[in-house]
Amino acid sequence: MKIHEYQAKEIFSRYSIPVTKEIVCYSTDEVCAAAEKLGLPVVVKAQVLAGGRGKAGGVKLARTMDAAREAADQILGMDIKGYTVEKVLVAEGVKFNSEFYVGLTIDRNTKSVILMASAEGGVEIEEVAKDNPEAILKFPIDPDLGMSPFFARKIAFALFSDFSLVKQGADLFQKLYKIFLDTDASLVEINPLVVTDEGKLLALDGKMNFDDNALDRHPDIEALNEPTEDEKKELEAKDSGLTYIRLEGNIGCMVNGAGLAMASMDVIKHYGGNPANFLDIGGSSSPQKVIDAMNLLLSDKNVKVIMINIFGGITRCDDVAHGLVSALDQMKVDIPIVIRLSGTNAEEGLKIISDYNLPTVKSLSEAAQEAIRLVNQVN
Amino acid sequence: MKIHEYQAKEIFSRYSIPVTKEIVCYSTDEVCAAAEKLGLPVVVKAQVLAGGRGKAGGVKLARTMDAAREAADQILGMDIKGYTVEKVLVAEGVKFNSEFYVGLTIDRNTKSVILMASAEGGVEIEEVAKDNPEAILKFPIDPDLGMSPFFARKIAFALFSDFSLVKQGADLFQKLYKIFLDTDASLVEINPLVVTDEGKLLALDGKMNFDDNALDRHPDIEALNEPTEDEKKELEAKDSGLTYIRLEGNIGCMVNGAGLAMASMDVIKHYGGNPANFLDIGGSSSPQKVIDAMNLLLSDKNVKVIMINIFGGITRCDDVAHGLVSALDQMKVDIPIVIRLSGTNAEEGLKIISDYNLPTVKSLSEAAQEAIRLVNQVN
Amino acid sequence: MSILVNKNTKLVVQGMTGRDGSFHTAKMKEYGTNIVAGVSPGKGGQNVNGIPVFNTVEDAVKTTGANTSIIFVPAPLAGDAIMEAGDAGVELVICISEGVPTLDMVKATNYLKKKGVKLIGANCPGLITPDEALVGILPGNIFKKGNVGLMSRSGTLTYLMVSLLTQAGLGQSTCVGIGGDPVAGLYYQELLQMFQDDPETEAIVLIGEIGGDAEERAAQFIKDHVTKPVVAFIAGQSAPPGKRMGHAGAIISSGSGTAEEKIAAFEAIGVPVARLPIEIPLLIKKALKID
Amino acid sequence: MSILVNKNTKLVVQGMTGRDGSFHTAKMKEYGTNIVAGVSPGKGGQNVNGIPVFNTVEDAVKTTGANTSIIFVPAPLAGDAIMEAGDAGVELVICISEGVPTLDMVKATNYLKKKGVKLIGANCPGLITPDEALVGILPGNIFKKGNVGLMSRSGTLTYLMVSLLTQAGLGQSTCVGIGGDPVAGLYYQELLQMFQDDPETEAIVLIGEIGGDAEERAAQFIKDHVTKPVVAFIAGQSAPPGKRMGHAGAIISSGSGTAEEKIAAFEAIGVPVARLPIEIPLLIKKALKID
Repeated sequence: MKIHEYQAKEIFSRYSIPVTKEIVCYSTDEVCAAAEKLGLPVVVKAQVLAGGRGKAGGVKLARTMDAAREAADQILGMDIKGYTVEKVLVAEGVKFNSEFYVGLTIDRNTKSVILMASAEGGVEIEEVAKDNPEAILKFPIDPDLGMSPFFARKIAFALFSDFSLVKQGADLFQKLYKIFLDTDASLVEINPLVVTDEGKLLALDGKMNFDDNALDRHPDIEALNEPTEDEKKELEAKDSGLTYIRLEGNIGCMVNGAGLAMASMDVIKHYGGNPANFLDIGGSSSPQKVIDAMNLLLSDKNVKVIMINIFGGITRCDDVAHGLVSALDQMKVDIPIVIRLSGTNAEEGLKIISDYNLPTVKSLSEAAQEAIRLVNQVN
Repeated sequence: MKIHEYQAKEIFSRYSIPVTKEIVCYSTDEVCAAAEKLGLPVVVKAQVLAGGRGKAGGVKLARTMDAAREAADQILGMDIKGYTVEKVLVAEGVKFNSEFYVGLTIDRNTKSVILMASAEGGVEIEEVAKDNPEAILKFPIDPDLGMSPFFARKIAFALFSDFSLVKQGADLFQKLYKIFLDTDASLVEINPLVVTDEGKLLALDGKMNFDDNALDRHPDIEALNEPTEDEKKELEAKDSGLTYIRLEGNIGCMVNGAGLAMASMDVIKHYGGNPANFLDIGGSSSPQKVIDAMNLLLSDKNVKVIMINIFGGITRCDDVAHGLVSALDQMKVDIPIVIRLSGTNAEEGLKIISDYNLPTVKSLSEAAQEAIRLVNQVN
Repeated sequence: MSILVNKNTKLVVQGMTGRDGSFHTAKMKEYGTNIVAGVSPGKGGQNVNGIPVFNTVEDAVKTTGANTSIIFVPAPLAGDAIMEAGDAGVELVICISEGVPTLDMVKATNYLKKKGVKLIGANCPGLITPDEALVGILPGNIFKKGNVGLMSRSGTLTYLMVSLLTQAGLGQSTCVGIGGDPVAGLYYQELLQMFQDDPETEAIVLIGEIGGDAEERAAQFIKDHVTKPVVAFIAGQSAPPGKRMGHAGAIISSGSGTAEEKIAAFEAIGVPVARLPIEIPLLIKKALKID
Repeated sequence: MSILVNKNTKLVVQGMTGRDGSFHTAKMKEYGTNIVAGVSPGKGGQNVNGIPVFNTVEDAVKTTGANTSIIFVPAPLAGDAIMEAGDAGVELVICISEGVPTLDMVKATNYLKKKGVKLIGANCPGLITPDEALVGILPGNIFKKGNVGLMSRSGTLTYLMVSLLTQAGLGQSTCVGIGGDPVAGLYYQELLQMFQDDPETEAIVLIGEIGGDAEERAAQFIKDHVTKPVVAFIAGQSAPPGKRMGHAGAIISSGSGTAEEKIAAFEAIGVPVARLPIEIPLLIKKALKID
């Protein structure tokens, strides 16, 4: 789960991490009032749950009230990677003389939280990682030791030369790690972390992502969630035990298991088709789940064919077949369906399907090819 | 540092540990009002920072208002191991069917916090430890793991047979460990922990001691301190860098180092004398410290002779001698002083002392024997 | 021979009396796995389908000598259950539970490492040594004893691969589902080393996914330490960036973790990568010079 | 030979620029201890009395190869300083700081144990191998090279004992002040084993105190593992119960930790216990059959 910059910085503030003075605004008038209150110059920043706001023109420095008004007009309502900008953050303009990157995330390899820091702040860290990997210092954190003072100091000495900054940095790293643990974060990032003209560290930007699996123990964090329409659909699907991600293609997929679902999409692509979604119906096979899944697929107007690929393991194919037949009895489906059942009780399942006068295919490759053929017929 | 039962139970309550309903009272009238409010029967318990209240008659069950009044009259003002009872705790009388002991403390051998539990609650745990050591279960707590749910459950299964009690117990142990860590405790104890007739665990008594070295980070705990007159003296001494404990004898001791101070007392005892105190003046040797130490010794009317035993290590004997001479210049000392200086710069120190016309002795044994001789002269 | 589980496996099932636990315990028992104990706090002393139930894993291990534990408890309790197994002295823990908070896994994997206990999962289908022991939720009937070792980050895709292998007459030594979570137990490297050291395993199938750099690291490890033939498949070749495909790991972050990169890493060291699942048995046969 | 510190000791001083640190650094250097580095955050790059100062222990160890660290930082920071030394890769840490919170020591001792690093203290005077290395705040001039190993929970009492030994012509192999805190590093058992294994040590003096059961455990250990003669002294024979005599450990709880019990434990296994400090050299001479 992601939250907005201003929300991340509110959390930072609660842990006494210095952030810019700033006000969230929903209209141009509010932006002007905020600029008045904070004093010029101000920075107007789109608050959307997508990266690359700067490049998309979603961040503007305003040195005059007119510029602030203009920035607000331009940014509010703008579309950034499919997200409409509904609010902006108006932040005091700060003079600074250097920019750093600090981020905490999970490191799969050391199986621990890792702190990444770089003197090349202000740019996207992925770009630094690609172009100049040595510029990123990485410190895996021993889970037993935590971010102890000496360890935080060690990192700070690696990043800063001025001792006052070392002390501020060590303090900051300890707080960031505490935030990470306290909130079950998956990412806590300050980019850029700047050194102001007064020699103080200040978080100019802030980013936090959270571990979805741990949200249940953080209702306060969960309450910050602002899903888009697509994400709402995904969340609804999740409530029904389905994992659904909408894509751009026209072949609706229903598969059990995430890996098999991805592989099914791959096979469709391989034969020149375009999957309309990722849909993992998981291990159970109740009729209701199949109905929910079918509804999801049919609610996407781009879907011209449905391809069902089930590998019965613990899931029995006859159960899925029963579910599918019940589903079809209860709903109107006016597009073709390609069905492939394999694994546990596949024969029984296939018989149920063919008794219902639906065609079946024998392999995943065949299913994909047939689905593509049917889509091409429709078009 | 110790706190009263009612204070420990207030802390327990903050962590949602069930304790008896109770009211602290400073007078008989308050006790009666409390009994009225809580409903009879009630238990009236002396609140003093000493163990063995029960044996001393400081805990009484009252089934009637008259009995409550009588108990209050008897207990308030009573002396328990040198502590005057100034307040009592009036607690609801609870029906219970079994008593347990639970305590957390530091274990020197495993270098960890250890949980001790016993089904033989309600009696002094030291007695159980002596008479029936197997009856005490001991669980050292891995500092990295902490009191994890499975570990707490393991302990609870060892102590309780009813699963409802296991669950309550596991929850309780986790909370007690959290209290221990959060407050830098040195002891957290519930004795007895009872199972009420309703099958609920309830802390009937509570005890907490704290790590003096960690009090600086717990001003809220430090604020609960209620030193006795003797302890105030000890605390004042500590503020001057001295460790002072008053005893019953008549030979005042001034020594540098705790071990040497104990050994000095031992030697006095060995030769038939009685030390009036333990006094460790530590490593420094400023005149002010020696003056403070002399003042402390002289403020005890029992002291008839002062024995000074200094082993100069890092401390230089000439520094101590200078300090002593300055001290004697500034204050009136009308009892004999026996001085033994040894170690670094002993010769120089002894010269300063003898120039001041004070006698010195060569060994600790000689010092002790001389002090005893002088005491006997006085008596 | 085989790796991790075999006829000597003595299994304790944590959460055996729950819905999933009881269902899969029956399946594993039916397959022939030697299940010696179940654990369910508060139900100690009971006997479920001939299997004694204990209150704690420690009791189960002390009484039955269990050396392996499989975990079916709800996700919020799974991290603690893993540590309980590690504390009780089993040698191998398999955690099936899905949705375990990542920081719980950081704590649990660190604890097990200190105890010298191996972990597979969480959020994995478990593992199987055909005809010896099924420890997980894999469908036993698709497996066949043989000499192909298999490791995978996904479940049903594994089943598909195994069926293809079995249909092609290629049996398996051990098949391990390592799970798709950000922090998990044994990973490609450790398993590659075990298969390399296992005399029965003659070829290895590695099924990877988009996201992270585990496959790239595996490729480096193969280059340095594995002499047996390895073939690979990467799921998510068609996945768009920035979308999580079910597994927490299956997400492409900008410019890394793509299928292309992973495929390139394997091919650079001579590990053939199947573009379609159906190609896997062909690549194995080619590697083993069969037909 | 000797134990723990010797001519090969390369010492780093944590908190070298503080009041105590600078004073004792001068004393140790004067004695001949090989001090290779000091650590004082923010003062890295300076040079104090010919000793280079570093910002972190890690820098100091990497640059100078220091293998032993002594700590003089304020008590609230000492636990962390111990872990910093352990993390940096020294083999032995001596913590002089007094008043370290017990839970900090629980964390620090646990961390050093995992790292395989030895710790002495906190709240101890340090140790000395006469004529080779003084690592602590002991007065170097009272020691004399020889073959008596000594360990003690107290400071100045140790000096008294050492003077008595030296006056009696009995030199010392190594003298260790283990400190009086509830949770400390190396304790009697570990040191007894080291002295037992040290060819230079021919007899051992153990100076104990009231409180706890460390002496009783030491007696058991001597019975089981030590063949060299041991003599003991217990301070606090006259101390009343329930009063803490300076050291956190020096408190008699009801019915245990008394001097009588400790003396009895030693005498039961044939370890003679001096009633007066002056008797210690006599007991050693008797044990070594000198005069």
